Amino acid sequence: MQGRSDRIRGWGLGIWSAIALLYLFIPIFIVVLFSFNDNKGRFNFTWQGFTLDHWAQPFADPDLATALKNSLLIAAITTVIATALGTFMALALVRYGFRGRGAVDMLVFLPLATPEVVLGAALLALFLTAAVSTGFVTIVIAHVMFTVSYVVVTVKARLEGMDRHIEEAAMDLGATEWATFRKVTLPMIAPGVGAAALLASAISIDDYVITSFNAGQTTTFPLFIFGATRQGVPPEVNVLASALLFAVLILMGLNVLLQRRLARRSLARELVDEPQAGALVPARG
Amino acid sequence: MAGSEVADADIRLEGVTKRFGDTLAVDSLDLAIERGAFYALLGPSGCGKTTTLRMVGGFEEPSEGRVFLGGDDVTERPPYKRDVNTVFQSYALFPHLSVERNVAFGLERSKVDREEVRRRGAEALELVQLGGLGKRKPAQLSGGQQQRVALARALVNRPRALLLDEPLGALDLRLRKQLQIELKRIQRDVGITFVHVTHDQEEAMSMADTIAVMNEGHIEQAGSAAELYERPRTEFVANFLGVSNLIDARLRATDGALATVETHDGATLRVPADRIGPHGSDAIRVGVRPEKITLHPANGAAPSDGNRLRGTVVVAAFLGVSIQYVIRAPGGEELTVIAQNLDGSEPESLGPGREVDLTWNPHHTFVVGKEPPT
Amino acid sequence: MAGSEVADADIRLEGVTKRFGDTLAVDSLDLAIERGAFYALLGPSGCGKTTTLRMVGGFEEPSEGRVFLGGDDVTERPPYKRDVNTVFQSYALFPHLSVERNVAFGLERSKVDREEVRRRGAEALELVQLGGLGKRKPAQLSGGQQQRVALARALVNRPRALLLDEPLGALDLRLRKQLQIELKRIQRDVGITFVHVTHDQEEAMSMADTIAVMNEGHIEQAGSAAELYERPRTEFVANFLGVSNLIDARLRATDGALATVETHDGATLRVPADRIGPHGSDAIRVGVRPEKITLHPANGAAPSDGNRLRGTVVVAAFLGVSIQYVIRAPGGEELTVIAQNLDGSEPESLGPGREVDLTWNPHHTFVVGKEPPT
Amino acid sequence: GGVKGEAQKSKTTKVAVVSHPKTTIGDWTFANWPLYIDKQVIKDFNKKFGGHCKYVEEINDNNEFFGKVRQQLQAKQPIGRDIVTLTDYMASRWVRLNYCQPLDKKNIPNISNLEDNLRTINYDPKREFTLPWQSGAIGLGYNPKKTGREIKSVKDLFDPKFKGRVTMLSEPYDSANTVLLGDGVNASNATIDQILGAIAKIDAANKKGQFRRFTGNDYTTDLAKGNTWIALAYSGDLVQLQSDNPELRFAYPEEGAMLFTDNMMLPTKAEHPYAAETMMNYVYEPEVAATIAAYVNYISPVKGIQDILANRKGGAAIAKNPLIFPSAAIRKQLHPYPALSPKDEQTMQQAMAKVTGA
Amino acid sequence: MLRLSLKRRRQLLPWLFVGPGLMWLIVFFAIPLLNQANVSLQSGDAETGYAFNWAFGTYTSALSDYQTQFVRSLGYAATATLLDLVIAFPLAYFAAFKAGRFKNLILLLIVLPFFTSYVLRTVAWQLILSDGGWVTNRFRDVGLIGADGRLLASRTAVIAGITYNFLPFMALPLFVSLEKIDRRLIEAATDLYASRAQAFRRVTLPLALPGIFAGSLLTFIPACGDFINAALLGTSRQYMIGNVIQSKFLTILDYPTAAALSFILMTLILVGVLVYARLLGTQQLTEAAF
Ligand SMILES: Nc1ncnc2c1ncn2[C@@H]1O[C@H](COP(=O)(O)OP(=O)(O)OP(=O)(O)O)[C@@H](O)[C@H]1O
Ligand SMILES: Nc1ncnc2c1ncn2[C@@H]1O[C@H](COP(=O)(O)OP(=O)(O)OP(=O)(O)O)[C@@H](O)[C@H]1O
Ligand SMILES: [Mg+2]
Ligand SMILES: [Mg+2]
Repeated sequence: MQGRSDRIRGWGLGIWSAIALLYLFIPIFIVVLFSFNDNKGRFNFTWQGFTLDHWAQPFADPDLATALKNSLLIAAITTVIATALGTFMALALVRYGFRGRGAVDMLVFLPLATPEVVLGAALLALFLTAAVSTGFVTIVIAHVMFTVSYVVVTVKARLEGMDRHIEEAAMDLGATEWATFRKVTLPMIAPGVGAAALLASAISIDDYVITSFNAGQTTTFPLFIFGATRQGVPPEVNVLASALLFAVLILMGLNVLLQRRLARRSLARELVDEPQAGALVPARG
Repeated sequence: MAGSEVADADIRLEGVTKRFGDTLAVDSLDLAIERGAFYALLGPSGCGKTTTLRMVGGFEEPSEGRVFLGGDDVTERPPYKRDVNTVFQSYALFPHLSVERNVAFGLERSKVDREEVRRRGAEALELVQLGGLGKRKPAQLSGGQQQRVALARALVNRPRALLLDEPLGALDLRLRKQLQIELKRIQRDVGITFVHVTHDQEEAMSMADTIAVMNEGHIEQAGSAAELYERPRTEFVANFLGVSNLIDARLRATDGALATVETHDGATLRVPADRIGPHGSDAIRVGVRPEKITLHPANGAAPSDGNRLRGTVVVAAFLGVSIQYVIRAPGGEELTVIAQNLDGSEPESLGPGREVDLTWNPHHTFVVGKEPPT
Repeated sequence: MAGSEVADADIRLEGVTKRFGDTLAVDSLDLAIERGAFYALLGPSGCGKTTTLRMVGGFEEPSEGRVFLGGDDVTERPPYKRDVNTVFQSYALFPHLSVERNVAFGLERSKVDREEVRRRGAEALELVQLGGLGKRKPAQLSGGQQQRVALARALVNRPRALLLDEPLGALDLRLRKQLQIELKRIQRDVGITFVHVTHDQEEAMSMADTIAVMNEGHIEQAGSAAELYERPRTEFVANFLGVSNLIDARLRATDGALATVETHDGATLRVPADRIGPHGSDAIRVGVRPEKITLHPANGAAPSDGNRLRGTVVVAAFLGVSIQYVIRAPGGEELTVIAQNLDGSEPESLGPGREVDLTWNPHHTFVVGKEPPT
Repeated sequence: GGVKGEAQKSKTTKVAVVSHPKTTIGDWTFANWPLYIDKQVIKDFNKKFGGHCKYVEEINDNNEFFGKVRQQLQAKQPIGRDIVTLTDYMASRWVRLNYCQPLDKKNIPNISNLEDNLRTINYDPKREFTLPWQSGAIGLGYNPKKTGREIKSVKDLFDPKFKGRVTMLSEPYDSANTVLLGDGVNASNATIDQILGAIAKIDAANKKGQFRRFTGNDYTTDLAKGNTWIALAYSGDLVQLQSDNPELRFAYPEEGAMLFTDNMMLPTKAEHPYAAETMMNYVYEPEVAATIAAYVNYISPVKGIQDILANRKGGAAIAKNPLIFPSAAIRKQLHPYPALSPKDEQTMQQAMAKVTGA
Repeated sequence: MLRLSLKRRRQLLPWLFVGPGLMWLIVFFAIPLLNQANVSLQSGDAETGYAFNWAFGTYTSALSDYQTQFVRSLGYAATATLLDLVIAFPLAYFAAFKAGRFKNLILLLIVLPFFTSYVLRTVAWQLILSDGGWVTNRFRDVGLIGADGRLLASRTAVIAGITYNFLPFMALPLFVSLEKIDRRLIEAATDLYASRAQAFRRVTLPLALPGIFAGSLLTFIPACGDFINAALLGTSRQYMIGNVIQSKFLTILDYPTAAALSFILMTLILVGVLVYARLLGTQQLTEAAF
């Protein structure tokens, strides 16, 4: 039953959504656009003309290359550690009713409810007190600390939707606890773990605040950009940021295609994983 | 209580109790199941059936008591060290593995060689008539097919016993009936002990050799379907297994094989004397199954050598295969009578409002102790 | 097809068709439901029952055809402008509102004054026997209680008709039976038209005044339970409603009230001649319900004035209230026979493997057209 | 071990007997500000002297960097950097707190190329601990198209016509002292009270909305985009900005300008003093210094590079640029920071923080 | 491990699983916070260091000196949260109920901006909002700002930046909670004579509350502590408490004040969250949020 007023309302909603999405994308257009700017000096904020030069040599500035490499490496290490720690925590929190679970839950929740300046400052204060020199390692420590909660939350959601009889069935069929985890639990929560890993790496790659406190001599991509804002952000930054964006876009597109194929092949709708919307909560600065 | 006299018990529970916090889920239960039996645990929701089964499977540890499998005390063993397998109500198939790999899972764990895994897996799928579907993922199967995969996955390990927790509970009526027959066939073919948990009495009766009726964590009565149906020993069993017409009564006299009881509204009925046995003489209720009763128009020709009660028809409902009457007795009870639908419609003389006589053979009368109303 | 002859139809569908893309969910369906009737739409999954109901409720717009409520064409009206209410299969209770507020929802929308909302809400809850639970949230109720809240929430508005979409589908057997009785009682008490969608034939038979059997978007046959059960007109109805024994046959002769047919394996059976009617003379199947058949040990004393077939017992299963036999006929069909459990066990003479005679009254024979196997 | 011991002793006796004997260069670390060197210099150095120089652009702010390493310095631990480059007032603090060690001048013969006016400085009169890296003037960057006139005076920063179009530096050493110069006070000898007065003046103007923002060196974007018309600015930045925005200009205020110098220092316990001193010596070679100056566009402390640049391909413009090579007259008008006591410095910082809101 | 009884093993296993992650959180989250508590009570100066001496005065002076920034932070964060709610709700509603097969595409588009750097996006806003830019000129044309008014370096820019940067944090939880709503509930409401608007107000909105709550938290909390937007899009007159903490900590090296400010901020946020939860009637804090 669609009345006329309903249709008008539907249109209004659609237009509002389109505007909201546009709002989200305006800066992205700018970022991408200025990766093609043929700027003359060190600054890149006046449109001077089109060039592909920067795309040809995205790593012209070795420091930018180092910064990006650091970011990727830190993200990779962070993701592995945080995903491992977080997955096991989620497992215990969902699967076992143990004493102190409430407290652990709270400790997982608190970092999410604490502004990053506070996290970063507190951690740095600790490093200063303990006379630990900050750098690559401390960045990883910090990143793991505040991504692990996101991992726990994401994996927990997945686990809670999983029938625990399936794990019992595995044990019943002769699988030890470890074999059960490896052969059954892990493959089943894999989409959740994957989403959590994606989330952790996205947050890690994009983090400025906490990193700025704990970076020491190490420069990451966001730190480089922030530093560069004082001197003029080189167009290579735009190139790399745009490239990252396109890579993600392509990966997601492939994923969607793959899922379509799977969906078409399977008779049942269940195979198409529900969009892990909760898991896509983006990174914060 | 329940058949603990069985000598070569394959599965034995001794004084098993399970508490969850304050809840007493299973209450010092004894149980023995013969090798090769089809054993049904029947009881209402929450009576502890699943908990009992899970203790046999090793998923819960008894708070007290011991569990034996084939004579060995397995109380402390984890599930993967017990040679029983469970078919879960939700099937618990591994969604990421193909049907084949699901079925092979147990064998792979016990290091059976690759070729044999393949062979036995195929055999098991054949057994449950899923020969061609090995490559599919569980999500691509219908409920009934999933159920059969779960069965094959358990059977392929040739366990000492198969534990089935309401394996048909999630299926619709039609499919349920079909799989009941199939399950029974498979059990006969493979000869493995089946312990089947259900709250559907018809299912238990049509499948099991022995039925144990559970209530509030203990077993009320165990025996064959006919035994339980024809001679329930407690009010709970009488009501849980089929429909019973129960009337308060007290013992008047015993002569020979038959005893005479007087109902609370003064009618006299006769019951086999040996069925009075364990109950006192005062607080008893006599019962009769609805299909054992024959209805006659009041004051018409009714056989004189049986129990007889007078009543008024309240409802006559057409159920297809049978017609169900509800009769109000003078004492206020509503008695149910079921007559086979032999003629396509109920006779006018037995329509609502009519006075009728109910008669039945005294041998079909049973006796249960009176229980305080819950 | 279905009862379009009803004059003062309360709900009327005329040539209603509904397509979803390529799927033809409902196929030019005509339907008329009398005021105050308990009308059941019965059919297998996917036959279009829900879609039909949703078009009456206003949640879907027909692709073609018109919907009338009490004579008014409501085809274009949104749900909130139709005075029918729906009880959804999943109950669709508002989880954030208390039971009371759920029930009051409809009245509040139609600006009934506060005091009356309270009074009528309380009344409705009383009616479904949930007097004390008004303050609870839906999540704190059992499935059966939720179902009753959904009912109260719809009833309280005193709609022209109540549309119930498998309202008992999610409940277990015991609760389902109990609520069937309750629903029937409530319908009698309030006198509102009920349109009840179900795929459970027993449920339809025990509750409805009129049953419409749907298949693939159209109505196969509509009528009272007894009519449909005793004289199904299509093979689909014969099989969907209860168990039928069907045998291929061809017409031989008609003399008077009875016609003679010859089964494909040569036996001769008689059927009421008027039932041959619409079907051709060749491709027919004759049928008989399992409870209409009486079993006799082979060559024993069997009445001679009826239909008779010979067969071998394959299975004899104790079902409590009855005993079910499966008999293999010479032509290869497996015929089902149900005998009331009058004696507590099946007679030895009818055990598996025995030869038996099956007899029944020719008047219980029905005829359906032969359908190509699906 | 011996080396460090001597360094320690030299401190206590206040006699600069330092010896950092020649060693291999090895892997060592140079901490500097971003975009403050032509990286080719590092490559050439590595090629010429061997070893590997880890060049980190980690100093974005003197205080921030100090906060990062203070704990270790206090505990007399090595901080993992062999050269750090810090601005005068911070360099002064390091000298005062013994956080850096004397340089072995024998390893830095090129020190003779140091411009005369930088040979002595109040906190390190004999340049025992510090060696200038680059200097810069704090002056007026502006867009004449917007202002409509030439900007010459510090007072122009306070011209109500430019309300909301002016950015002010948030570092009080830079901003308060420039304001003092504008008021005719010799900022190099300013007292804390005078400075607080200048801060009060800034505060008053800020409250009226005169200043668009307080900035570090991030005023450039606004100036280039035309968001602001006048900025209190660093000379080197303007040279850079002009390449994209040729209309921008830099003026040394007629009342005089503050001169800051960033100084190379050898942190105490630095593990590669010889490498560090070799580098210091290297960048004092006029050819090398010319390369650096051409890249960073600040005022080089090394003598004789103007001619080198004038003869280099593409260097002529640079050699003529008064922002990089101020005339002698202008040089006279450039004032170093005042020497403040730690307490006064904190008072000043806190007063300014109140104004800037952070 | 094998010889442990079933029961013992079941007690031990969870701690084995939780252990490493828990240790990480304790050592690098809980202990630093405790350490901050200690630092906040120290006094001294940047050059010579700080020592613990129960300096509660730091708290009072921090509160009185930076009251403006606290109020501003909460105000900006609350405004941005509200704006995000207004912008994101229709978007999430559209994605959940109307988008059909474009649902996943819209979700993707909501998330995508987050794969370019946060700082870079904010820098892009600097360009977009610059004084001579198209946007500013249009605002001038329409008369929303005066002839020599500006967008950049103003409160508007900072709030817009925060709103922009945290929009997906609002949109995604909203989407999740809206999508969870059983459509039959809305049908049931219309069946019970509720018009579309009434069905929305009485059924959809209340059922989306957990999403509104979660989205608000995910937006409000980081927004409160944010300093990048104020630093890049604002002036010192828009500085938020995050800027103060950052500069106290990194530039002025006044650790005790920074620590005290951190704690005051956390307290304010916690109180705010509790009050908000109360207002929305959400019982399970952590559960509702995630
Ligand atoms: N893990 C548990 N924690 C607390 N109580 C439990 C747990 N498992 C079962 N119970 C309680 O123990 C009792 C028996 O439960 P059980 O699952 O064995 O019943 P059941 O007979 O299988 O019922 P159903 O037919 O509903 O499955 C119930 O009261 C149940 O609430
Ligand atoms: N919204 C829809 N879009 C596409 N196809 C639909 C839609 N709703 C129903 N159908 C199709 O229409 C046909 C009839 O569906 P309907 O839901 O009416 O069946 P039903 O008789 O209620 O079945 P069930 O007993 O399973 O509820 C089915 O083939 C179904 O797949
Ligand atoms: Mg159970
Ligand atoms: Mg349906």
